Amino acid sequence: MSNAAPVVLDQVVVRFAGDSGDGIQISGDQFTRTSALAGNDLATFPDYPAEIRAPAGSREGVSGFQIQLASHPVFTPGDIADALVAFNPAALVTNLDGLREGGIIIVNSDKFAKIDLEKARLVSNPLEDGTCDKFRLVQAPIGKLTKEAVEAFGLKTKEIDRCKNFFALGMVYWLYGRPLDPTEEWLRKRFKPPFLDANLASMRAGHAFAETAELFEGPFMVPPAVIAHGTYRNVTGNLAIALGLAAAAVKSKTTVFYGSYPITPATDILHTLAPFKNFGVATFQAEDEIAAVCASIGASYGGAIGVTGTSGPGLALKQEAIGLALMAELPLVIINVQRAGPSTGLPTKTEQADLLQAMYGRNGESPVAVLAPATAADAFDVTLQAVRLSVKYRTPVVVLSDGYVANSSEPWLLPDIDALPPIEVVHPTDPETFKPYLRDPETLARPWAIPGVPGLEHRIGGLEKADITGNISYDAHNHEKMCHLRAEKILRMRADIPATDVHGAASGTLVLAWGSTYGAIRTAVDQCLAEGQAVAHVHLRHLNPLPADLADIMGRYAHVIVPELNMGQLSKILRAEYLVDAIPFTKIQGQPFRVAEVKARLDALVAN
Amino acid sequence: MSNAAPVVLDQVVVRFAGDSGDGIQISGDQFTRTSALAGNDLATFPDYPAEIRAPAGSREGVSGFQIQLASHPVFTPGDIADALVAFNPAALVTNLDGLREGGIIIVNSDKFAKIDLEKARLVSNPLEDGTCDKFRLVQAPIGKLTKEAVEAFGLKTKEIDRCKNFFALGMVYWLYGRPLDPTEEWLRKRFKPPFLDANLASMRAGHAFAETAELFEGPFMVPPAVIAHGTYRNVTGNLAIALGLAAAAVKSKTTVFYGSYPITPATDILHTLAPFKNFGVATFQAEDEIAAVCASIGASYGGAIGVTGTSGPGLALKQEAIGLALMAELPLVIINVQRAGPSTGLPTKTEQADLLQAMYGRNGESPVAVLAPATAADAFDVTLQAVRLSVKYRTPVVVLSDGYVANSSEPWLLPDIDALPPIEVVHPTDPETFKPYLRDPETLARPWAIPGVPGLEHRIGGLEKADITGNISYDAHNHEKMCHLRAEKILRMRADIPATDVHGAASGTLVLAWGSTYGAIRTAVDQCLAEGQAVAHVHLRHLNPLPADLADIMGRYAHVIVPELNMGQLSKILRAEYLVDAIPFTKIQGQPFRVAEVKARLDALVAN
Amino acid sequence: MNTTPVEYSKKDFMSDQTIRWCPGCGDYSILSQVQTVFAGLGLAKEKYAIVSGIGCSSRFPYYMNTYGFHTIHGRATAVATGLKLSRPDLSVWVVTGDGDGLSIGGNHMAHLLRRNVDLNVLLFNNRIYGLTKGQYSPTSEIGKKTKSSPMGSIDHPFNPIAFALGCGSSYISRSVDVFASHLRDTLTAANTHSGTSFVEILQNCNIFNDGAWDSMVDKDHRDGRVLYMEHGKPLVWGSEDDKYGFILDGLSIKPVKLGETHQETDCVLHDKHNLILATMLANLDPSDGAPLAVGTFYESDKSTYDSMFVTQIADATSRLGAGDLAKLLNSGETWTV
Amino acid sequence: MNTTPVEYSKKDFMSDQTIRWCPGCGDYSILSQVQTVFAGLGLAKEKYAIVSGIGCSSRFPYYMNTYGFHTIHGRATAVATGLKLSRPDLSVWVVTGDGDGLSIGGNHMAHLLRRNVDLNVLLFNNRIYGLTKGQYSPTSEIGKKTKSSPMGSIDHPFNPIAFALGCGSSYISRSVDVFASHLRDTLTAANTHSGTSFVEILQNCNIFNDGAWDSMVDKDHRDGRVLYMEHGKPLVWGSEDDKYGFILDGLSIKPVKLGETHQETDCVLHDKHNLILATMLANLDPSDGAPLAVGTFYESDKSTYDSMFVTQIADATSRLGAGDLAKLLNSGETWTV
Ligand SMILES: Cc1ncc(C[n+]2csc(CCOP(=O)(O)OP(=O)(O)O)c2C)c(N)n1
Ligand SMILES: Cc1ncc(C[n+]2csc(CCOP(=O)(O)OP(=O)(O)O)c2C)c(N)n1
Ligand code: SF4
Ligand code: SF4
Ligand SMILES: [Mg+2]
Ligand SMILES: [Mg+2]
Repeated sequence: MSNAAPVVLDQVVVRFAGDSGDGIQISGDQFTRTSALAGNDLATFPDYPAEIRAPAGSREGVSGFQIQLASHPVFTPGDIADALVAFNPAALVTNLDGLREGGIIIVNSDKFAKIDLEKARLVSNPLEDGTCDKFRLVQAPIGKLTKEAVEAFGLKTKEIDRCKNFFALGMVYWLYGRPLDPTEEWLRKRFKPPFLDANLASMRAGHAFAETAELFEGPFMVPPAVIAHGTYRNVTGNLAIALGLAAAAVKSKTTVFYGSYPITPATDILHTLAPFKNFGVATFQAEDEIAAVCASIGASYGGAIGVTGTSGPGLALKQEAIGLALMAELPLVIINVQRAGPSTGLPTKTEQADLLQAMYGRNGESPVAVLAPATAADAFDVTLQAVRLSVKYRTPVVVLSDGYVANSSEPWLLPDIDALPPIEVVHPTDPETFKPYLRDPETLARPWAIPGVPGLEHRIGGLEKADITGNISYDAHNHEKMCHLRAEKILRMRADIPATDVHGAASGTLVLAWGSTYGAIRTAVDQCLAEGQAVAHVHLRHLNPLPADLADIMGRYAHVIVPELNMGQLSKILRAEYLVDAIPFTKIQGQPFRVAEVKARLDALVAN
Repeated sequence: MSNAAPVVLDQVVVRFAGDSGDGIQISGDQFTRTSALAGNDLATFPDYPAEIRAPAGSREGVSGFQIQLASHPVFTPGDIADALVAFNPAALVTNLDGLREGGIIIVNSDKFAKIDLEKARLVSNPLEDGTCDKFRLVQAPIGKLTKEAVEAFGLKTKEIDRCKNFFALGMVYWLYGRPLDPTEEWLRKRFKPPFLDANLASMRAGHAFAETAELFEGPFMVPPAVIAHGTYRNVTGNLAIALGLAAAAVKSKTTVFYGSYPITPATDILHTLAPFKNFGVATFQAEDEIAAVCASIGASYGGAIGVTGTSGPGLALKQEAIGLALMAELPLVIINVQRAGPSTGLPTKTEQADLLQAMYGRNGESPVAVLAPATAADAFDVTLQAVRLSVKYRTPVVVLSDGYVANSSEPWLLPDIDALPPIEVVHPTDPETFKPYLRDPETLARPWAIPGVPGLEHRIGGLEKADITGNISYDAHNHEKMCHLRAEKILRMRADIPATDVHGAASGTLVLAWGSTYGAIRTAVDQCLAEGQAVAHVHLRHLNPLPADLADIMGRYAHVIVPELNMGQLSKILRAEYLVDAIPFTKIQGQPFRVAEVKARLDALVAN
Repeated sequence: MNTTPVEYSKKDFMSDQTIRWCPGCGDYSILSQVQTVFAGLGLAKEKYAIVSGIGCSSRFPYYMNTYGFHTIHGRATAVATGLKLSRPDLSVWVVTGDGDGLSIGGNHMAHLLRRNVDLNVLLFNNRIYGLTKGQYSPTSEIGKKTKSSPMGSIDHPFNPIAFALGCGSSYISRSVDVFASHLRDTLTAANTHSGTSFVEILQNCNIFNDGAWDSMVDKDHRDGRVLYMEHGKPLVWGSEDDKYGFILDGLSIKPVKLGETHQETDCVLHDKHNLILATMLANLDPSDGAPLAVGTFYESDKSTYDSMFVTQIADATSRLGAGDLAKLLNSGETWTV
Repeated sequence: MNTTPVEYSKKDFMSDQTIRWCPGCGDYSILSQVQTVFAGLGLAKEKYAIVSGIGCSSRFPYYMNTYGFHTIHGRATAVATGLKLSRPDLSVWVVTGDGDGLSIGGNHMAHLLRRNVDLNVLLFNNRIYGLTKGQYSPTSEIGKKTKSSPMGSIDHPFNPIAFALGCGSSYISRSVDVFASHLRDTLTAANTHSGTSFVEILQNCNIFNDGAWDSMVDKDHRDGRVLYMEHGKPLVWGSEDDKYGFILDGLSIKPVKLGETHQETDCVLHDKHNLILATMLANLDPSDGAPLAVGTFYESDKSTYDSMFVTQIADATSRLGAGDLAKLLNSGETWTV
């Protein structure tokens, strides 16, 4: 069978699972890269355990990596896997739920001794007790075979153990007809002998084992997808945001000052930015979230672009200070990587439940702009756009990423840097014409006057300002005017929002969503469209202000359904704003939507 | 003219204004009390300067006190005054706007020398330059006359000066046909000779001066109103809240722990509560708002009723911790005395712009109950109700007072204490049946288990809890279930909300409002009703959950209009919840509605 | 209410929750010592309440079979303050980390220390943010390379002992995760102090900051590097044949080798009531060769906040009687219609 | 960009805003001294930025004709940190109160002091919350009766100088609102220090805490009660005929009357570089008869956060060159379709 022509598949979902120490993420990354080089479109999701280091072999310690590769555009890492590589019993049993009936399981059969089962709190062996009956189980003594393969290189037991993942990867490469070269090349860059040789040998042995052992009905083949020409790389959302901020610094010729206090799942943005010092990015690890946002406000006051990053509980702490930036009318970008709440909640899980907090979580009437990236790659553009708006309108802008966007990755078509428009930063210098709160007639922005300029000395602060002069004012009508001006400034940003892209049917049901649910929704809508259903998808990047054309668009559809990973936050806003019967479709499980869930809901709606 | 029968009036609005040192508030209080004893219904509003001690005689230093008294129920201190007592030029010119054409002005004409005018930034004398032409100006050399009246008692100049306000009060008492006895009695309790004699003499001299000088067309007379029998006292909203908390401690037989950090306009609640130690009220002045709310949560965890009080910016700081109380499902009452924002805003001015912050200002799906007092006296009941709900449902409850409710005062019919139902506090003690998150089937509240009980040792916290056991749970479906349970718990409170009181017509226009706007709206609606317009008024005490019968009620009216001192926050909630075209009618000037404003808006709506 | 017996074994304080710390983490040893100490204090189990913030260290309450509250980041000290004020009968323990207690929670810590609420604070100092996977903390040494400080941290660290002294703390001691018996003694002593007992516990995070304290506390160095402070005893350290001590030298203490020119009897006697000596000992810099001082730095007799809190309530009640609500509502100016 | 002349008079630093402090408030005198000092520092006016929090004291920036930012309560230190890091060319001054800087803002203050960002902090200590009308503050004496503490405050106060020492502050001094020339000298000296200069200014709130410092600083007491610390000079105070000094006594300094048994030459010389001496002086308790020490308690040479911040950026840039965005985006694994 092994020499048979490969079975051609449209798409495949593979999941790697094992202990954190099993090299799961590396296997996943390599498989991703090799598939990308083979021309597939793909999307991936790494799934880290909640604990730093749960005991080896325990259910809590299982780390996962899922990838969907396809010969057509894909938007999610897949609802359900076609193949599962499980390095130990815990990895097996905690992942069977996510494997389709008839799917392939590759297990390291060396790891199913009594002690291994106990670590996974199992009383019987899942390889023998019928647990795997509905799947195609491939038992490979990966431990033993790896050891034999690398014997020659004189490694210690622990070191040998670390080659196991390449053995498994070799098997998977054979199964999906992938070349070994990209990973070999990568290994050569990363490892020196004897580790290089051992890893190479291990991977090749795995490949050979799969081929010769005739365990599979494969190989399978996923032909390349037709995707836009250009250079790609994989990015996670957190990485894309960091790159977006670096780009903002370069494009504005202005320092981006990133003040932050570590918090899952936002911390990696700080980690990524910290080495970008030569790009005009300065990072400041503050003592808490309040200091972080305040330092960023101070930096903006000085003429840098103040950015602060956090997750939900941290956003709550920053809100008072965001109000100050709003009143002082200074640029400030707040990156909020949402996680499941309330309170500490499920800090490693994803959710979209900070939308209303971002909109309304401050005292007084305090409007801010709100944007959300749809995918990891999209986070780059959204970040740049957020900086652009904040600088142009001199007001806080919130970016609502989430745990899913933050950690999932997808191929990103690298932008043409020269084509990215510059971000214009202007500081007034003329004492004759300067008034601290004299507004630009188009944007309503006040001048971004910074200390150090002779003759422009002035005072700002959080007390209500008199229009134009910026002096403290207790005047009743001035206050009303200023409240409306601050609100109007946000509305004016509509001029910066392109026409809304409507995907699908011109009437029928409109699926209106935002943020990280993009992939699952787009896939489900495409499936509906393929079935001839009258469904369309609008995915909002701008949550505040909402696009000017949205009312019109909604008006064309009989139903508007709003899928969200919360209890109906965007639908609340839409209902209030447009009096449209936007139907909430919510999920609040710390998990992204599955395509099938969305599809089923749309089917039900159409059936009604 | 002075011996003519008094002119009978339905209502009268009097305003006292002067420097903080002029005894304005004392004059106002005395006039209020005397009028109350005379059987009038009334409402008052003291108006403090924003600065602690602005320079004497300056516009910024003007302190005011307005009272409306009537022979019918009144709900506001009046839009516009019938009489103004102005102790200096600044007090005169800053208050003319609020005096009706033809209204009476009593000024201390001794205080209009050049230097006095300068302090008020005046270039000409308003007594002479036509400023007062449209009014009935009574110039009384109050300084000189007071001096003469008290000469006998050997006071120092400064001490004599402090008797001036009683001279003016005496004049006003004559003008409105009020007896002097109540204030004489009060003076006797408060002062010793020679100050007692001086004040008495001064007041009597003022009274005699008004009578004999024939300066007025008065006296006027406001007959008693028909009001409910019982004992009354004046309360401000802040005082009523403090008394409500004392009552809650007594009625629950449980310590009320009030953790707070001073902030205008909430601080007086702390001041009032601090001496209530023998009532079971413990106060803790924390280092900041976060510590205040956290200490209150700690106190609730220990079995006290944790309460924390603040104003808008402080609420923002407390939100993360409120999420913890919500997750730990402990009682917590948050008193938020709203002030004009955003940021520091106009800290001494009133506004209703924290409704959405209270509803949505936390990370994740974090529903809390929200209540608002309509008037100063109502704040007592609302506070008790908030404690009751929080204890019964074990969840945070926010009370949204505001600067207007906090500082305005009105007669309060003292409740029959024995008739107030007890607040039931139950702590489980049986280890056999105890499960930390096993819910009461009716309220969905978990048991309020407190440390110190043998066998009930357990752990709680901000991470998502497993249903029933309360152990940490990362389970997807458990999280969804818990989010819905927490939301449902709030909805169940509908059982504790009485049927909504609809005042006015059964169809036509419904005026739907909340909080401190009650008085102006009720008065305007009553005026409309008197004119035969089909208007009704519903004033919401419960903002979350909304009353169960509200949808029905709104359905009966052609229009729903929502007047608010913000940019349309309740109307947003109503529109989203009920898809009703609730029309926002907003004012954001740091000032309460005037009756006439509301009336004019209603007239316009009906005319359309 | 029944009270449970007060004879316990360590096991009575072990909860049924699976421990989620990394294998090898110093937190295990601390947990074990706390369990042992609690078992021996003679207090009914239900009287203990452990309050923590967020961090690896702050998971502590889950593993103790007592009442426990895992609150939010940095606020355990504030929550514990409210708990103790409402329930002075409880033995309240705060468990916090160098991040939780000194970074985001530094202010509540400072105010707790000055107020002197009668509770015990255990600050697990691993000089790193463990739970968020390894950023430098306010106790990390300058120059520390972490993911958030790739060129080395530029934050001068806090000295937790000096910080506590500056806040007016009434009890300050230090021990080490792996000094099992010393740690138990330290905890027991801290518990007897009335007022806030601030205990810094040097702890190893073997994943993100492995060996942070090794050069002082591991088996190879311990004998030569650790100064065990004991009240009334000379400040000496080292092994029998390589022994050192501190002698007074003007306004400072000077390390000398004992044996030839100097004897133990020349050395400064530790006086835990002396703020100045405590300051000197707090400012010893082990990274500069000085010994690492463990034990009680400082203890003073300072009235506790909670006792004054309770006293004021009692005084008011005895002076005014239990509050009469009707009278209160009727106070001020009333009138009857 | 033009730079304006650097020859100023005090008037150049007076803004056009009407001052809103109570007549008689100690803030007026401080304002006046700061204006005078700024005029004399030789720095262009536009280079000053004053950042404050919320409180009476925090209204300060409005009255100074410089750049000013009246931020939110307790956060001026954090805002100023960001400002200084983005604009090391500015002379950044923080004005704060005992509530703003030590109550809600205590943590940012502590972290600022340990980080040692090069800016000047003026803490107006009136031992009361002025703006909110008179509650006890973290520096109020225990037993203080205010509206929120009718039976007397039970909060042990912070000692701001000791607090700053505990935080590792590199510069700590104290002056008094009404000591016009001493205050000017103090401000000038603080300004020359590189790093965070922490200046406590005793200030009278004549409305809510009148005379809080009078028993030490008013004209009647000043001569006998104030110890003017000067580096290298003996620690003595009092008038010519009633003079006292500190002598060393073991681990403490002891006050002695000068003249008969003791002479000025026996007295300890002030050494602002000595942390231990600073601790002793910080812990003098004037309410217990000790003199009130003013001047510089402590100064140390500690690298500043902002200079290291800038250096790391410069080093990275010189090592790696100005960042090439295209290269950065193309880094990692790329592939071309
Ligand atoms: C408001 C908030 N900010 C940030 C975090 C993220 N966070 C959790 S623990 C931690 C630091 C923990 O460090 P430490 O207190 O030293 O504990 P360790 O893990 O080292 O024991 C941080 C930053 C959070 N949970 N909440
Ligand atoms: C978040 C927040 N909490 C509370 C307040 C109220 N508040 C304003 S100033 C102040 C204290 C001021 O005391 P201090 O800093 O000593 O200044 P002073 O007025 O005495 O100069 C307080 C509590 C506020 N403005 N913001
Ligand atoms: S990360 Fe460090 S501190 Fe946290 S559990 Fe692991 S070893 Fe312990
Ligand atoms: S209240 Fe006190 S501190 Fe504030 S301005 Fe008045 S006197 Fe000065
Ligand atoms: Mg730590
Ligand atoms: Mg103060």
